[in-house]
Amino acid sequence: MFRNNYDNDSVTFSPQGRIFQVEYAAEAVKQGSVVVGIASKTHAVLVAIKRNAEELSSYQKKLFQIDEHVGIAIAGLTSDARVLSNFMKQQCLGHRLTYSRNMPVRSLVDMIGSKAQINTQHYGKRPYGVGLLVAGVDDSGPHLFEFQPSGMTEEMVAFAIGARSQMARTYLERNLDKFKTSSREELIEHGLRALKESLVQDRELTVENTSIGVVGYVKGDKEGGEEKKKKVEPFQVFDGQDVQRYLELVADDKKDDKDGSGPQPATVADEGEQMEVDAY
Amino acid sequence: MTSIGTGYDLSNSIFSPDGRNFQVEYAMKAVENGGTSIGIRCKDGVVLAVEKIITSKLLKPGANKRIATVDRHLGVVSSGMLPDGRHFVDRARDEARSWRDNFKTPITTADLASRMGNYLQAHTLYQSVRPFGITAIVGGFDAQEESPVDGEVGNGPSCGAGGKNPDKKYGGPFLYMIEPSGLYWGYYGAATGKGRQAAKAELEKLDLTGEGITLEEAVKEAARIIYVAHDDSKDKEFELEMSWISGKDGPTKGLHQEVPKALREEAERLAKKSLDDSDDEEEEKKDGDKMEE
Amino acid sequence: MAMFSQNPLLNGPNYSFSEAPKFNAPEGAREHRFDPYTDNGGSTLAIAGADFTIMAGDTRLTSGYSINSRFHPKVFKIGGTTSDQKDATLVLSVVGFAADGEALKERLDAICKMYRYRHGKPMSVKACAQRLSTILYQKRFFPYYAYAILGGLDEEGKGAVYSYDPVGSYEREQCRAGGAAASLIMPFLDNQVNFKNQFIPGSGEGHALQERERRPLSRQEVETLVKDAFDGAVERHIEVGDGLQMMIITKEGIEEVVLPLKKD
Amino acid sequence: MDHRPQAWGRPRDDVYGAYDGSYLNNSGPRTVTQSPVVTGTSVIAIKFKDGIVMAADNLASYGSLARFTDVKRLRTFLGTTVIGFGGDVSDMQFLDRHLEELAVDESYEAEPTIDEDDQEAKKASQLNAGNIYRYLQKLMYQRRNSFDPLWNHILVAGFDSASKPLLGSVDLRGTSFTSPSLATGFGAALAQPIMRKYAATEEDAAKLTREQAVGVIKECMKVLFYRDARSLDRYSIAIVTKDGIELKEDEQLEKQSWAFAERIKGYGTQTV
Repeated sequence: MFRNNYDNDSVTFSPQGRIFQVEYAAEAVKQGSVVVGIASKTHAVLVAIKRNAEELSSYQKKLFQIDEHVGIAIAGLTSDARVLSNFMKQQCLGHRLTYSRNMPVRSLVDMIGSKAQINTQHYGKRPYGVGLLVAGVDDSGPHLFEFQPSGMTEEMVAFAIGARSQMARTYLERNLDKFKTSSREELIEHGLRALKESLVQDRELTVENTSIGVVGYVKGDKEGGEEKKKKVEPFQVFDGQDVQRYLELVADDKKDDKDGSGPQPATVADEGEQMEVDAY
Repeated sequence: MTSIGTGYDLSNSIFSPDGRNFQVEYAMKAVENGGTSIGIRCKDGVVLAVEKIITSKLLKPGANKRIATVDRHLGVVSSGMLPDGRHFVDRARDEARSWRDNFKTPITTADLASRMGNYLQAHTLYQSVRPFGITAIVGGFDAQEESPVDGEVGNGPSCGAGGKNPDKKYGGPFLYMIEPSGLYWGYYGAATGKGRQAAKAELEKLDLTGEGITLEEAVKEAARIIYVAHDDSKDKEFELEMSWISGKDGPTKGLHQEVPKALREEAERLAKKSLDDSDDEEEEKKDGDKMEE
Repeated sequence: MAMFSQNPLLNGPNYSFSEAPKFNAPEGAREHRFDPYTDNGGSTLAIAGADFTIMAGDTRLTSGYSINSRFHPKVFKIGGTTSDQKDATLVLSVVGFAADGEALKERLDAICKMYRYRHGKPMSVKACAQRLSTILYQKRFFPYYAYAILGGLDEEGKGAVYSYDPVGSYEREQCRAGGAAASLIMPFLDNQVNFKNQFIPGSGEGHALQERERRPLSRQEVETLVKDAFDGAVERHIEVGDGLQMMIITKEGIEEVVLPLKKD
Repeated sequence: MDHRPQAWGRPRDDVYGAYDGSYLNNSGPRTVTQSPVVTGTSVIAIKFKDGIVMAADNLASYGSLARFTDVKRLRTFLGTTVIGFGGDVSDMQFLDRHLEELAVDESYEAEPTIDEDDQEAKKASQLNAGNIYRYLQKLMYQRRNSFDPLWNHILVAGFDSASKPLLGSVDLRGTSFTSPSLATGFGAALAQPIMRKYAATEEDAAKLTREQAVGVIKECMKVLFYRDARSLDRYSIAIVTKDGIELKEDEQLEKQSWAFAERIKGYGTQTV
């Protein structure tokens, strides 16, 4: 087989100007189970499929709170995600302590972007093997960002990463126009529907394997009279029985899928159940 | 390619027998795959523009800026690997800040270009790093008037930092382009990325060195050039992002700012119109005077 | 040699600057040392009840004879999930040097928040009390000049008050007053909360006198005691006044009340 | 006499003593500011219904010497916040430089937000007076913790995250507090009682008109000029409202009356 000489480290360009190690790291993201994020004018939600290593084992954690106004969803190497998440937590805490405000989500994401980029330019380092969806609110509103191992960070209206996430993205693209004005519940519903698209056949969303994270603004608190400031609904993760009522929203099966999700995708190459991926 | 298989292209800072550093050349390949960026230096300011290929419909429109502010009067745009571009900007901001710390005055465009040229060059010297996969265009407007140093105290001569010749003109618009090798030149019109050939051809048609064009004209030209350089057969849709810098008495008051929405839309409208017109012409002529690639 | 000098005083015995008294000679010491501390006055008070705790403090901030601010709270909710402290279960009061007090509050709050994040439950008063002592003692040689009182409900739901000195010595108490008017309020509390020097009338003479039976006070009684204590302190201490801030901790949550005090 | 060329033009050791180079000595403990050198006196400020008025005179004193008479002690931040400095002038310049850096950082984030032309949202995402007040408190407290204080007493005026007027004070020890009216230095004793007559509480301050507030501040500046020996009759005044900042840096105290001076007895050459 042709031996690729240019893929041994992240400091070597291929003749085409590519860096294979970074591209391989991006593959690790696709090994993780799918996560979906959507942002509206008032909220940002993350939904995720949790895997369990075997029937009787517990389910992996996919959503993490960073600070009261930010949460992340991960796909890829959990341990790399933990490093990033701890870093983000520190940054948010420091920012709140010095400025007494929510750290702007974009600055936060830029920081991990820069951190990840360094790993792609120095010998002896490797790129992070994890992709993130970062959802948060700050003084300028709700935001959703995607973070890639290359250090690329982009603000999205909605996005999905992880195994078979293309199907979810297709769903999101089809419903793109609706998100901006969606309510909190509608946003979660869209998220779950997108998630459903990515499921392998015969798999269902259950209270065991579904996680939902929400952050946003609460409708005007009238306590302070002419209180103009929007109040933040802190990032919160719902698991287990707490997701039941949301699952019921999308339990209506295919028949009610009025947008016509098109032909059900055939089973695609499996989700690559590697132990180290998305597992503790 | 001749370089492949020779073994001289497998790591940075290695010369081939004919004196080339292949890794730097490969880095330039990464640049050539990126969206087109251009910069125009006109008589009263600088315009930067970039073609942002929309890689996904799910991207939030207008949210992901590619032109960055480095100091109040300095802007940077780059083509190539986006994360490397961010690194470049971070470093440039550090340089601008430390210059302010040391000299109590904003860094000039030339000095920033020099510092950043050195930084990129340093990344071609060692096997432990790789060159930057970007070519960056740095635009700035160096202040022409004296600025107070440190909120001057006292009734001393109001001559600012001093050391300036009253007859000489200082400051003005400047434009530089820095390549992965660390090489940089000053430009009147600079272009890099995918559509650089077409963009360069268009830039050369403008009168930038003589009488010069106005900032507003430059904005419109920049938009048109990005539209011309865009290859709709290969690429999907794109978003145009533009920024400008004028002097103290110009529209941006010496600051690097995004081109206002209204002006950008007007420039885009004119760009599209001129494209349509030239398409019509081409159909008439039939023989088509295509840009040599 | 001194003939070159224009100064007539220098004629005669030569006056050499090298022998001149040095600026930093002991007797000429004029070094202006920075004092990192100041006392911002004010008073705090905490009383534990059977199933509640009341923490209180005045809201005046002074330096010397000046009133800096008439509303500067000294009593803080601690360790809620979010910065608005909506679900907090603990209350900290600090008095002394205000900047240190605030720094201490923020340290403890951050620690409680991390604890909640890691363990998924709020810190108990007992654990938090121990932790606060450690924080204070860690700065034993550059102390937080703040008298802290921590209040909450213990594992059995009883009111708990922990009081501290600036370097971390602490104990759990039924009640405690801190700050400028502590010496005015404390004896009053001894008498009114712990019924010190209260005897059953006619129970005897001298040693035969029987102490009045101690019983837990109701929330109403305690609130009245707090108000009376501060009204008294305001009357007799110039650094106390302007507003009375009270936090009432019950199993339902924390209730905050601000009442006016004399502003003179 | 020492005829060596290196001694030319130097004060003679035998007359003036050997040169004391001890200040160049860099062994021994590092020394930091132990006292302020060139100083500015009071800064005063009062809230009114749509904002805050702040003022400080233009004098920087070197001890009792009126050293610099056109020093601007009110500085603006991002066109939304006014910061007034009392105390050491070089530390003020340090802080001003520091805030300038912070403002440049803010100019990086020119990102539009939810709607591309939602300027309100962009403004909201920039550092406001509340954030700056907090930031300065942290900075001053950190410096006092390292026994290297910035010898200033600072007033911050602007709007907080809830868009309410904010007036805060931070001193060299990091003590910070807010109040409807504030004054540093002598102002705390001379101006604060006058200001409190008009704005004892937040409610009172919310009833003051802009003209009334400016009037009170001018009155206070006059009293300070009468009674504070380290003050000047040229001053700067800033008015912060939601619409921005109006900063005038070369005002002259008007309608001074020194008639009262004649009634002061027991000083100088006066004999009766």
